[in-house]
Amino acid sequence: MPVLTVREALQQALHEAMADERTFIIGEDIGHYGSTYGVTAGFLEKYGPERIRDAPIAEAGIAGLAVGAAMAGMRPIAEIMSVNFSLLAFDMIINHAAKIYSMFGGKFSVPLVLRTTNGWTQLSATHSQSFDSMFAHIPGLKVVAPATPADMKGMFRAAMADPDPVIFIEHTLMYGVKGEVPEGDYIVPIGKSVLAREGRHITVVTYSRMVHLSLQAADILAKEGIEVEIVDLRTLRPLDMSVALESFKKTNRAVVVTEDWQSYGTSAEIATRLYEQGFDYLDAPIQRVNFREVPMPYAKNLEQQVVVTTERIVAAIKKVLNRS
Amino acid sequence: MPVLTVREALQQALHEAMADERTFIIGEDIGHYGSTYGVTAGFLEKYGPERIRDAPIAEAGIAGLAVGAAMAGMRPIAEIMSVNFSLLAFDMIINHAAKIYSMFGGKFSVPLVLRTTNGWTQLSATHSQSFDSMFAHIPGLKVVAPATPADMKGMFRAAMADPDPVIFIEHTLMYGVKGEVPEGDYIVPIGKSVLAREGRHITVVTYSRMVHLSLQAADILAKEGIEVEIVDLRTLRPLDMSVALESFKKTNRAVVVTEDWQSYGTSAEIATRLYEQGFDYLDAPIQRVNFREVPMPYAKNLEQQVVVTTERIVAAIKKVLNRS
Amino acid sequence: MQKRRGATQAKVPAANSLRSIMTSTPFSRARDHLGDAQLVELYRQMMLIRRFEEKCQEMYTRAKIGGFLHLYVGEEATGVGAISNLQPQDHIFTHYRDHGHAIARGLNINELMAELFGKDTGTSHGMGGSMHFADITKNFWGGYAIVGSHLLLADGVALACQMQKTNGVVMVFFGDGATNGGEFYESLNFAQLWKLPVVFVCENNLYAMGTPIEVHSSVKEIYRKASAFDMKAMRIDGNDLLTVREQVAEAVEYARSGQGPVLVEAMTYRFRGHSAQDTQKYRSKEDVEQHRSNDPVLIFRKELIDAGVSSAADIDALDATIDEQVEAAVRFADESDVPGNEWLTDSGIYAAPLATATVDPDLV
Amino acid sequence: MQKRRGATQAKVPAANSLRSIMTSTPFSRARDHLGDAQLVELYRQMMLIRRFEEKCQEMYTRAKIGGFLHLYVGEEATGVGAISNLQPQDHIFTHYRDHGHAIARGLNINELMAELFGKDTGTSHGMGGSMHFADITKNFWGGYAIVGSHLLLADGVALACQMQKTNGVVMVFFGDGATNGGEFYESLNFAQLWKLPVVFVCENNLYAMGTPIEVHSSVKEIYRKASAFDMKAMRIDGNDLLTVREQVAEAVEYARSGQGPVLVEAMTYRFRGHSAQDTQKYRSKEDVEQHRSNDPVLIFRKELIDAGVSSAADIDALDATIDEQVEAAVRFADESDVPGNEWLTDSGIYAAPLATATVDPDLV
Ligand SMILES: Cc1ncc(C[n+]2csc(CCOP(=O)(O)OP(=O)(O)O)c2C)c(N)n1
Ligand SMILES: Cc1ncc(C[n+]2csc(CCOP(=O)(O)OP(=O)(O)O)c2C)c(N)n1
Ligand SMILES: [Mg+2]
Ligand SMILES: [Mg+2]
Repeated sequence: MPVLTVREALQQALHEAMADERTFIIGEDIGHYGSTYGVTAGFLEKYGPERIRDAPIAEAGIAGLAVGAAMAGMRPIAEIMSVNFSLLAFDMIINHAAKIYSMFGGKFSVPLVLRTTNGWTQLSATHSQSFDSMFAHIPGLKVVAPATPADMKGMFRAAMADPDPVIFIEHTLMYGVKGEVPEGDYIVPIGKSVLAREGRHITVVTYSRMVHLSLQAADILAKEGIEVEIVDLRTLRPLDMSVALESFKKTNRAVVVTEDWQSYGTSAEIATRLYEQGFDYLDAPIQRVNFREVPMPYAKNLEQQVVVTTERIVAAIKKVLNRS
Repeated sequence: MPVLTVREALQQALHEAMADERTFIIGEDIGHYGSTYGVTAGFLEKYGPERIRDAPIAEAGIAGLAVGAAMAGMRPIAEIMSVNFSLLAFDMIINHAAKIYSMFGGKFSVPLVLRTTNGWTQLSATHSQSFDSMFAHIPGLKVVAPATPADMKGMFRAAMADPDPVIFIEHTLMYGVKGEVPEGDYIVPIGKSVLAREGRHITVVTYSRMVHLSLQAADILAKEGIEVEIVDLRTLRPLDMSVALESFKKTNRAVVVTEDWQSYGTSAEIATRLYEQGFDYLDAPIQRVNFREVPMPYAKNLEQQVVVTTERIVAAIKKVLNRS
Repeated sequence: MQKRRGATQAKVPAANSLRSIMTSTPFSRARDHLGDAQLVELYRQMMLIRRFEEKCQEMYTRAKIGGFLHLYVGEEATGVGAISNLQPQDHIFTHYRDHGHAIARGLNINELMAELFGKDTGTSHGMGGSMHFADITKNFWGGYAIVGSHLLLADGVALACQMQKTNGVVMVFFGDGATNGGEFYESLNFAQLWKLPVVFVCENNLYAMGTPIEVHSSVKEIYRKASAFDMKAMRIDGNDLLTVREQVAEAVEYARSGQGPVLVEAMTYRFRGHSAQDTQKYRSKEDVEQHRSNDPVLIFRKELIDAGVSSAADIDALDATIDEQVEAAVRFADESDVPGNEWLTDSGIYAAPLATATVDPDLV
Repeated sequence: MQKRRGATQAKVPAANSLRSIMTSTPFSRARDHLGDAQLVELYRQMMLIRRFEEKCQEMYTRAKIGGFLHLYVGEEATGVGAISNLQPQDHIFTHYRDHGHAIARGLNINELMAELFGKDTGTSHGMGGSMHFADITKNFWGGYAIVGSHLLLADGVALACQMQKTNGVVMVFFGDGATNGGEFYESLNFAQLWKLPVVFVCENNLYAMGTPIEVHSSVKEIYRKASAFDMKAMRIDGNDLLTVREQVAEAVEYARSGQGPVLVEAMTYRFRGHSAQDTQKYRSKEDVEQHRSNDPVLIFRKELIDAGVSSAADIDALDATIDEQVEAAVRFADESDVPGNEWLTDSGIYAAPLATATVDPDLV
């Protein structure tokens, strides 16, 4: 199987999507500039400005036009350069994309894929956020955040085939991550979580970039004889807890790792579901590893303490294991 | 002590706030129209258009001007008519109000009180939401949602005295609720939860309008000999779990009642904290009672099933008690 | 009230003869062009809207209808006149004050009343209510309740028309108050930048809820806001049915021909409060009465009779039919079933519900 | 490039004599008015910005500076010229491309370099970095990184000025790309509606990141966007320091006198990429070179010498001093301590932290 980066896998998926004439891409600096993170580099040259639509800096507009076009039979891909700017499109995403299908009695739907990025690297407070839990809170949306190049490709395909609005969350620090990617037609369904690593002492439930850090943590702990099982949720809404619960029933201990603020973040729902549905298998409190709850500082020494590191994941796992 | 409605208590608090010359109110239809929910009725006549500023329908603008004025020494009150429209101001609230203090190294702050309303009554999908968990997720904000007329008055006072941005969440179905309100200077601190009712069999953790429904549920259950203890959180950020935990250590069972969608909603964080910090006292899974997870339908028969009712709270409590 | 301004100047209507230029009026031109039956049809639409809404008010008072109820009473000439220019392949978006546009587009009033009653036979199965009338079979994409937001959706459908080469035009209605929010400006920029076939129809009724236009907008002539985008714009008398029809026709043609969007400002007035809750302390009874004395529906009724297009008796008979239809709609709505509980699960809210359903433990 | 348009026409500058009218230029008028020392001071500011930023680029390459780095190189005349009109009681807001405005307002370059190095001695204790320079003691409210949003904050401070009767004016800087987002239009409407003392300075450098203005805006002359609000507006040559100074002076006076806001479009060009990451495939090297050959800093330098305001030797000496100051700033930044961990708790993020601290169990 060919080995691709996340960026390359996404490019493949986007080219495949463009094979459908109904598809166009709308976003800031996707064309002339050559794409902020390089994903749509070369697309303008290949598909022309009709289908690669460099938009004004107007996030509500980008999302809103894409919603409208989707309603009327197109299959648009909207790109919001960074999730921090998506706040300007929240009305379009939450009051419109998520509502239209049911509010009008199921008579028409919004087959929209909205790509956006989480990420940080000394970009300070307004450029380093994650709003995963906000999107995932909204019935009517589907929210995915794949971790591997293969899932990026396969889930993007699934998102494009889906008649409902899908928020597709990428991560700026993950575009270079490599992995095997099946060629040709390859679909990974939305709403199915998966084991990223087998183990038997403790379950780590996570998604997106944190899968990779958790895998590193597991490698470290393996040397100490601790076998960590890792569940990659892949989809945040609808949330498939079946794989995590099965693992938890075996290990009876869990750590939830998410790259957002802890309070009212995604880890709260994930942990609660584990407690609720795995109650009878519970041996110790579930530990959460997340951003420290501050607007992201610019200074590197501080930023490094806010973000989740492999060390923090290792420490959390050890803490849970010692407790029981 | 005089008995006032929530509306009257808020009016008292707003008049008190207007005694400070730095205070003005900015919002839609607060003046000429006479106020959508009657809270600022008569204010334009009393304080004039300089200080009661009827704004264009521009929620980002309302929030943004208030943030700027707050930075420059005013003590503005911004009113976003309903929380559904606040999505249009999320950039101002989350990227600006919440960030400015720390992003600029603590050199200036944003003493803003932003009032907004949750609520429903056949208003359908885009007019019946609650974004409590979204606001509460954001470090840099303080988020309060009082339940009683006294707390409305006392916490509004605290919010106005606070140098940080405070999101003050009201509820359209609660303006007529009555209660005793201390006269004169009366402050209820932000960040302190309180017992709303004593009991010993089970703990209900809740806030805002759900406090009243929980009290009704407790009345019903009292007739069956079940003594329910109710904790009113009052503040969502920072979240004070001390009273709830103390109660939980006594009852070992809990139900969390919140008027928002369950997944990734406020009940997830509240329940997780109970599990994490009350782990050794846990006798049964914690039950959550929330909106059903659909955009709100218009049809009354459906709406009634989506919203939280006293019956559903009663049922949840019984379920937890039976289980153990 | 019929000043114009914009990138392209209005064309002078082609005249058949000197005489017709000298005596021609919107009414005479429309009569020549449409014929008498069509004029009566336009009247029928206005009166149907009027009577339908008077019934709505009654049903609201009797608690058959809930939520917010925003009536269009007084503004009928704008919606009926503007929409009369559209073809089946054209599209409509509107705001929460949507009854008039829906009826003018020919939506079934039984289904509309059922929607208001929250019934399964409603246009949206009772999921939307008064603010969210829609009918996809008529390209009527619905009423939206977040002020100003639907303009961007309208742009999106227009983009689809353009890319799909359907020759369709999108008409979008909104109020004066909607022209201060960011989404309004973003939508105008996108539309003009990409020459999207959109006719933006601002129904300027002088108030945003209870806030007078001079309090909410730095420029009082809404059509002038188009100048920031080099966009064609016109201000028209929204209370005269045939003036609206004629002038909006030009805007529709302009958009359809690929020249770009047009902003139309129709001057009108709402006779009722903003919604059923409104106490209207922001305007005087006299003002309202004065406007009511220029009722666009009654004026057009009189014009029809005076011009001999129809006899008073025929119009009375038509009115009676309308009343019967409205009564029948109420019966239909009353007798219909409420929507079922499938709307409370993922299958009600997703076109493709997924296996992993949302958990709701306390209901299990 | 000096066309004007707007509600109020530009006043003709008062002339002392016929001769002065005939020979007067922005340079000669400024020299008469300010004196030579002040002209040199303006040059010093521009050159300090230039050298500071060249050093930034170097430090970025050496990884002493992280995150995004947006240089102002090429646009110095606009910031220095505009800000030279402000009084201490006036206020400034700007975007992420903020180094030039900060230095023109007199912020301490040691603290600015320390901010870029993420040090505790930085203007914001290293919490903000390049995009968020601020200094409250100079009413410099900071650089903001969400395009267009800070215009509304600027309105808010202007409202405070108006209500507090401080006679202060707010100047806010932003790019051409920022004039398409909703917040821009909302801010113009509020400002004009309430006659807020704001001078909106759009630095039109023809690109929003890599998107050319004709691709992102339906109207290419940004100043014309003010017409939707009946707002005074002007387009000026942003590359000529003294033209900027003179014309913006008029805008500042207009705002200060209570007549309302002004939109100034300053035509300029950035010599470097949008940020340090930019490959600049959207424009040709020749275009950039051509603009570079009209370097506003070097042109003004030559004007000073040619006009005899300063000798070449004196200017060289001044340049050398600037270089030393910039080196000293680097040393200061390098030797400073990083910020402490108090920024990671509630006490770092709230002016009034509350007893109930945020829980972070895995760190306990
Ligand atoms: C974004 C948003 N803000 C506020 C409201 C509340 N609201 C509903 S209608 C309305 C007034 C709209 O006025 P206008 O656009 O003139 O339309 P009209 O009702 O006069 O037809 C307001 C403020 C809303 N629905 N959406
Ligand atoms: C709301 C928002 N959208 C997108 C971005 C990403 N971004 C940063 S700068 C920029 C271009 C801004 O161009 P312009 O306003 O012309 O200013 P310039 O950089 O040319 O000075 C973009 C798209 C952002 N920071 N904020
Ligand atoms: Mg109106
Ligand atoms: Mg630019």
